[in-house]
Amino acid sequence: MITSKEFNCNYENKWCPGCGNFQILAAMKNAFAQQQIPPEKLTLISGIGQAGKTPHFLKCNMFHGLHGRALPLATGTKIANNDLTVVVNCGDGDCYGEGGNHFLAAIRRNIDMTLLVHNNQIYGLTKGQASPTSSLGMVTKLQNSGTPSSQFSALVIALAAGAGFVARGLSAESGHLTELIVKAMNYKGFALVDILQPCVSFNKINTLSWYKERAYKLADTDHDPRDLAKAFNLAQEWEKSLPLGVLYEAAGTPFHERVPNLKANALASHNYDSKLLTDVLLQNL
Amino acid sequence: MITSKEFNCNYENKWCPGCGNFQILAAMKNAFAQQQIPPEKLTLISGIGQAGKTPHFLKCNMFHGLHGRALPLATGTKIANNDLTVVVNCGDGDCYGEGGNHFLAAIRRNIDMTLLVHNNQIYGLTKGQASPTSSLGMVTKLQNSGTPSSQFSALVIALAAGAGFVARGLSAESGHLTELIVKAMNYKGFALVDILQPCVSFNKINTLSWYKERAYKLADTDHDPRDLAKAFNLAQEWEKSLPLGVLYEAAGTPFHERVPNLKANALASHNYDSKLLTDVLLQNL
Amino acid sequence: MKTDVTLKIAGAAGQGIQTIGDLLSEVCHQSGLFIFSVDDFESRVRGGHNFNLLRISDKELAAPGNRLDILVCINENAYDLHKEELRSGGIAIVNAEKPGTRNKTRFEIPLKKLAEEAGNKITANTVAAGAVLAILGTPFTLLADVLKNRFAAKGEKIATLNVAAAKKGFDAAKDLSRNTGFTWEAKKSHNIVLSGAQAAALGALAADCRFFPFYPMSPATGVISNVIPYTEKLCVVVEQAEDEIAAVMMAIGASFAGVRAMTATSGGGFCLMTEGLGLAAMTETPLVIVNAQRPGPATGLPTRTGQADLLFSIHASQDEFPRFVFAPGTPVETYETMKRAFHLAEKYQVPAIVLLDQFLANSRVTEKNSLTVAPDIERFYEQNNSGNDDTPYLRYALAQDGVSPQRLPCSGPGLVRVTGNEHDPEGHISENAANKIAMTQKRAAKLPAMIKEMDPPLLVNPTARVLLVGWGSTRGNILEAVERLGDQSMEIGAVLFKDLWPMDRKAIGKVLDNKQLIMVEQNESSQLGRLLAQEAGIVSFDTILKYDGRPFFPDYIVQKAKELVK
Amino acid sequence: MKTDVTLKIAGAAGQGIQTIGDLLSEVCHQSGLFIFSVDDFESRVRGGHNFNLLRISDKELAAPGNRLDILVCINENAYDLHKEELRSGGIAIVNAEKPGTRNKTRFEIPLKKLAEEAGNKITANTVAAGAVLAILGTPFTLLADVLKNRFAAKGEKIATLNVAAAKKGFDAAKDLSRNTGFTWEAKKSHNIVLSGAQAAALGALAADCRFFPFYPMSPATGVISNVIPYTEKLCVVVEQAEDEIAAVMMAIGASFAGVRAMTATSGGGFCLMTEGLGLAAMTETPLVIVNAQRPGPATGLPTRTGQADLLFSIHASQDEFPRFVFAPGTPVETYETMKRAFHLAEKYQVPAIVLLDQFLANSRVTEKNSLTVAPDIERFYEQNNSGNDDTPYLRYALAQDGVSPQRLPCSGPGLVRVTGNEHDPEGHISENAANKIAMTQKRAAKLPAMIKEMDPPLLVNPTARVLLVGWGSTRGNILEAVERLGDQSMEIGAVLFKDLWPMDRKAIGKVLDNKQLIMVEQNESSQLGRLLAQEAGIVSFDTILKYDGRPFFPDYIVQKAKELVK
Ligand SMILES: Cc1ncc(C[n+]2csc(CCOP(=O)(O)OP(=O)(O)O)c2C)c(N)n1
Ligand SMILES: Cc1ncc(C[n+]2csc(CCOP(=O)(O)OP(=O)(O)O)c2C)c(N)n1
Ligand code: SF4
Ligand code: SF4
Ligand SMILES: [Mg+2]
Ligand SMILES: [Mg+2]
Repeated sequence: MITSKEFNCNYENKWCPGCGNFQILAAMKNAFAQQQIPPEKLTLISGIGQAGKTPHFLKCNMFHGLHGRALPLATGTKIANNDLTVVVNCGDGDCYGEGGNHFLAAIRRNIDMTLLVHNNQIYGLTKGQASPTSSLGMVTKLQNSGTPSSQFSALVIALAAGAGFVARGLSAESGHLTELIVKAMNYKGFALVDILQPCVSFNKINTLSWYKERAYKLADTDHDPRDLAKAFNLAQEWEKSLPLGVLYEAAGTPFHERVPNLKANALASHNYDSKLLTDVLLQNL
Repeated sequence: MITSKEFNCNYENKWCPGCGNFQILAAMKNAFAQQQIPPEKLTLISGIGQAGKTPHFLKCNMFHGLHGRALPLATGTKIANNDLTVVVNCGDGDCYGEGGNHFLAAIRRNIDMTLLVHNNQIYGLTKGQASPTSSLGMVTKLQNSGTPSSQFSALVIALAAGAGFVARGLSAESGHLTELIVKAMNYKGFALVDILQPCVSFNKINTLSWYKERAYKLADTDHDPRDLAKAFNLAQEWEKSLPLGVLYEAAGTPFHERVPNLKANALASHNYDSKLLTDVLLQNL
Repeated sequence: MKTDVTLKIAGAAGQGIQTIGDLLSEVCHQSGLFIFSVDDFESRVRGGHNFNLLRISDKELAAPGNRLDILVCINENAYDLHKEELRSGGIAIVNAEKPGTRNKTRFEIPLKKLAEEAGNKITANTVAAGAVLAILGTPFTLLADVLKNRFAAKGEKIATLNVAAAKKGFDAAKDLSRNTGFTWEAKKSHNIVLSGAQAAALGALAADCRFFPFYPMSPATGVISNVIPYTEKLCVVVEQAEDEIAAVMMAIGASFAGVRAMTATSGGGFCLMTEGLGLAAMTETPLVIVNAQRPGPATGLPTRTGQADLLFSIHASQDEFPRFVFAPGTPVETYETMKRAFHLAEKYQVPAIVLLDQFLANSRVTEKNSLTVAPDIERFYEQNNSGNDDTPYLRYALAQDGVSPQRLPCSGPGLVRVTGNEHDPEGHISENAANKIAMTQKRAAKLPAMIKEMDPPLLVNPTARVLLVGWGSTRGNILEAVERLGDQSMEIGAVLFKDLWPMDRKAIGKVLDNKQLIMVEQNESSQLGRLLAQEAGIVSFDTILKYDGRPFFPDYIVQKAKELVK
Repeated sequence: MKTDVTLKIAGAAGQGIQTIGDLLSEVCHQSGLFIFSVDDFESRVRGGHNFNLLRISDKELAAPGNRLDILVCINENAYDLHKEELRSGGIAIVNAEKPGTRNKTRFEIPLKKLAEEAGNKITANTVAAGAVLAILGTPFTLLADVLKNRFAAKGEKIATLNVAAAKKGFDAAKDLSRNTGFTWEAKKSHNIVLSGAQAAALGALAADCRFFPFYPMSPATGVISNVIPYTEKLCVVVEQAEDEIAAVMMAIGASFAGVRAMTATSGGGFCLMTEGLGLAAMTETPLVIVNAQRPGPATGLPTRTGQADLLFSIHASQDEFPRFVFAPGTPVETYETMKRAFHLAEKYQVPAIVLLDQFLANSRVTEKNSLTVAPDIERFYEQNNSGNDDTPYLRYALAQDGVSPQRLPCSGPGLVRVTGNEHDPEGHISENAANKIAMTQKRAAKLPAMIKEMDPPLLVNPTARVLLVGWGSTRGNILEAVERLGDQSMEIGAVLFKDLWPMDRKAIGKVLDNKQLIMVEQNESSQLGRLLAQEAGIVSFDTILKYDGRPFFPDYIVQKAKELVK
């Protein structure tokens, strides 16, 4: 019986006290425990930022990569070994800013992994610049006359790109978030959980209470996650209300079932076959 | 009186005979003539690909940049001198593949320019690999077991990213396309015209007749381009029908009105002011 | 004596220039002859001006020819452009509407008309091939057999049609036949005809590379497209990435999971990969990148050849780390180099960059078939059979030789922790100063052993006072130039690099010391010369540099070398 | 005699370490003293361990101090970490819950409690500053004036509160006051205190740079954030790009339109800009990039210092092209270098890279105020008053000196045509071989004049047999080391590079010939040493290298140099 404690690791945590990331971390551990995945069977891949540090703070196999590039890194890992359970941690800047192109591509590939975006609507690690999810006009030290780009609506874009699993969590709703992570991991294909996460150090607008005042759970409504048109509408809610939960879920063909050579066994599982290679490569030259 | 002939230039055209690009070029010249913009008042910026070569084939000022990077290049030009009329020519691979992140960002900035995407659903210049707009499963020389990514729906994504002007043209409908280009150029903000363009050399599926069989004009319907929800639906049509025309148009604040220092005069228009610089930079040190 | 014939087939893109060249090459190959075939084309799909330059000999060829024995012009423009290149006694075959001039130097032939007569105008290229072979004195049956074989898959009708077309051309030119000195007969040869791109693909596959993420870019695309035919029989995956950044990151991700992976790109794409290159280095994840150079800067000349990325490849990415840089000189050498690149990248857990260029990637060359697949393959992963809280698996243990034990994630109790931040032995972020020094030194400690893995440059007449020094694809051109200079009683040697970095500075210094060095490179600043200055203390050198986007010819090197030798 | 005091203020991130340092610096500056202030912090926002290292003197300072006279510990951990660095006679001020030990070496002071007594615990840092200044023997009024000034904008209440807090600290430590030898009095000085980042921003603005597209990355962000305060009074635009690729492309686009633009980044971001760098070069569009180096590879140590991007900067991007690479050594030099970078990039239509590092960017240093704004600025654009079909404007006319006349698009009848493909003089794609040679040579032809623009390295005792050789931010450390070695009767000189590329190899060769060279660099392979080997034929050199992410100190160089001098 694997408990969430099994994931505790003694590497010093480097987040600010009060940061929403702690609850995301807790929800992750709970979700892994619920699924009885032991640390040594878990591969976490992350970008650079406060969110990107997550894999250091629990027990797991991990690749803490480059800013913006967690998704293609994870894609390569997953293509190489489809038997791995791959979960990706990104920041909003990481995933929707520097990594925007990979976000679109990962959705279009429907690569079977779970993406957790720690969306604090700010660049945390670099000390408070606007991120793509910062609201239009938000003033920061560097955006002193207000962010001049309209807000990146991750959920709308994900739906537009054809994502089959689109959910939103709130770090403070750790139990609910645990459920979402479990669902996302069970989804066969690319699953996005965009997690609203207060940054107590730099985002003084979208605070925990800002989120709490607006958040409501889709589970408490009659929303049917198979309804794409409705999901589009829900994803567009923002200023006044913030739906939490699974906005959209539809079965699709994951990448490894689209590619003939990935269908049966993982690439990594084959043995080197000198005879086959000789026959195929050298015989007909 | 500027006629479209005024844009003819004697540099040898390098497209394949029968390519849809010729009609796009013709439509561009007509659109510029209709607006009475002389070649020397026109700045075309492009990426790399067959589409990217467009500016060489007419008279204009031009910057033929890098694959995927036309939009940030054009953004810099426009921020520097808002008085310039900037039109961008990109290929589908160029704009939605390599340049996907910039596509999202340009829309979010609502930078005042016109983007013409020559969407032949293929990489033309590099001889026929799948592009983001190739349909799922499309077989090419390099995608020999079928393209494994689902199709990039440029119009849907543009709407999702918050674009204020979203239109589709067809190269063969040159008159209609001329109108669209004129409308796009008159739009105050970022205007996308995605242009279906047969590639006679490499795309044997999405041929001119394939497009013609499906295309219909929104002008012939009762579509109201202010209706975002309807635009989303139209943008999602594909296999069976292809709406041509302006799917969505809504007024917004363009980038140069969002940034205080761009509101009044173009950055390029100011004179060097030694006294001001001395006062501001050195006086308070 | 060596018989040696050079042909050029020229016309517009889309006119099937390469088809003719391929047919001729195939007939020659089936007759046991050697070819060196170079394509020249513009960055466009139709129109423009293209040619195939084909050299044929009964001895192994190291370089392309340039004085033409036969010039095949698919359009009149081609004749105007290339007639000056005909050697005296050479003949031009010119496509015409109807039969026309017909003398020893110009032969007008109505290709399309003859093709129509044979049954279908699309066989015009086969007509041309027939005419050329008639002039070369090839027995028709050889061509007929090649055609039957080639079109077998398309059904007998097509095959017969092409044989008929070939015969039309053959007969039209029969009386122009000349004695080329070749012995034409079908021969089973132990030779192979390969291009560098094809060889790179084969070498990677032979090294058990299973994953090829890439983004299209000339001339690198050829490497990947040559993998495609094998995707049905071998369990390998080719995936077109959204951009080059993604391509290199995917390769790194796969390598992390234990699957050998590579990507191929060129200039601008390589730029975009440089951050990933540094990540591979910092995380010590094996990585192979083919950088098929092309002339730049920026988009430059996308379909032309050049060698100007040497120093960039050695210094690419911020800060410093050990890496391998190779530049094979022939297709067979490319095959071997790819195998070694995978082996060494994994053995030392470092990135390996293989430099090709358009000339090497696209030229098809006959070489002795020495290609092998290893009976077994050495992998450098440790069993993952230990590791717990108290004694964790140390991915970056401070090994004396710099090579820490590498394990696969999820393959056992040890947690594999990898990060691009500076890290402690366990793989956690560490900002500690002593750790930073230790880790930098650990990575650098691989260099002495890496240097030992480097093959020394190929030395030809190393005792000569004057040495031509080159690297990569200029190899054959320099070799032939040295031979010809020797024929003219000029004692000149050559030093030809294939393994470039890291460099055994002492050994190389010894070879180059007290010589007149002439750097032969396809760049403007003599990058190898500058590198040798840096590494081996070479203070002065002469240069033969070519940077017009076209390959060298031995002639050119011979002529320039004569001017330079003091 | 020079009086010279070093302090360290240490604690966790978020404890306001820098506030204390800034306050002390300000008081010293107002008294006409010189400071050298270095920050040391982890890549995190709260917690961890940070410090500010502040050296104060009545003479100009070139380098930070390392033996501490006063150590201010905001937590006990800081004391444990740094107590060994105290020089004999030094004192540690340690924050405590209540008054405690109080002797010549350790003074426990309840900062928070005193702050509360003064009115608000948030003024704890002001209390600390008061205590330190008391020990330094500073008259309280100086501090009071600085505080009043500093908090003026926040209202009198806050100002008074802080003065009260400062007094608490001051009084608590008064009897520990020592004679530091400083003359404390308010003085109007002609000095300025600047950081390298601030100086870079000012220099760019003074050069009429109006557009700053960027993507956040330590330590480059500081350059951009120092532009922000001026965006209200100057018509300049700072725009955060979606990534570094976009940032560099925006800068190029703006430059094309005639607006001076720059971007600033570090390692990984610079990697992503390399393709754009080549585009600027190929299109001959002026471009300035600040590469604020940090230790890598990959993410490395994001908030630490290093100098390992020299060779990468010189060779970045495929193929070859002229570029400028500068590495200023002090903030004032940074200001001047930025001005020159813009001037020269535009004059020669080439990219200019300015290398900073965390040490230079973040350290605040007092220097003589020699900052000026030019009365007028030279721009290098031709009037666009001609051009038609028959005689088009030739953007890339084959000028002898390589510099073709540049015009602005839409500024007249001449069409401005620019492409990253190889192009003909008009700016159209050209694949012609002769054109390629001509254009490559045209671009390269700029080099001789560019070399003449380079300032020679700063020479100190150039006739000495042993020369310390460095570049960029190590300048001050080396200068002070040479001075100290001189004091110890060791005749050692220095050669300090600020302008690195292109290099006047002959002039530099002359300076370095027949000397024992000791390269002093913050990288592992001695990049400048290797570059000098390549360019100036230097065959051997010794090294003092430091690559732990922390800056040099003169002491360290002195000690190592003594070991090396033969
Ligand atoms: C290529 C590159 N560019 C920039 C950076 C600097 N950088 C590190 S983290 C970060 C942004 C962090 O914001 P976000 O992704 O939202 O993560 P958070 O810290 O908020 O969790 C940036 C810009 C980098 N490491 N690499
Ligand atoms: C960084 C980079 N990667 C790849 C290329 C090679 N390349 C040139 S054009 C092109 C794609 C062309 O397709 P598209 O953008 O759809 O334009 P089209 O030719 O179809 O008009 C590619 C991949 C390049 N020039 N630069
Ligand atoms: S800066 Fe913000 S996101 Fe980062 S750890 Fe602190 S509170 Fe969390
Ligand atoms: S390859 Fe296709 S897109 Fe390019 S010019 Fe030819 S037909 Fe047009
Ligand atoms: Mg964030
Ligand atoms: Mg296309």
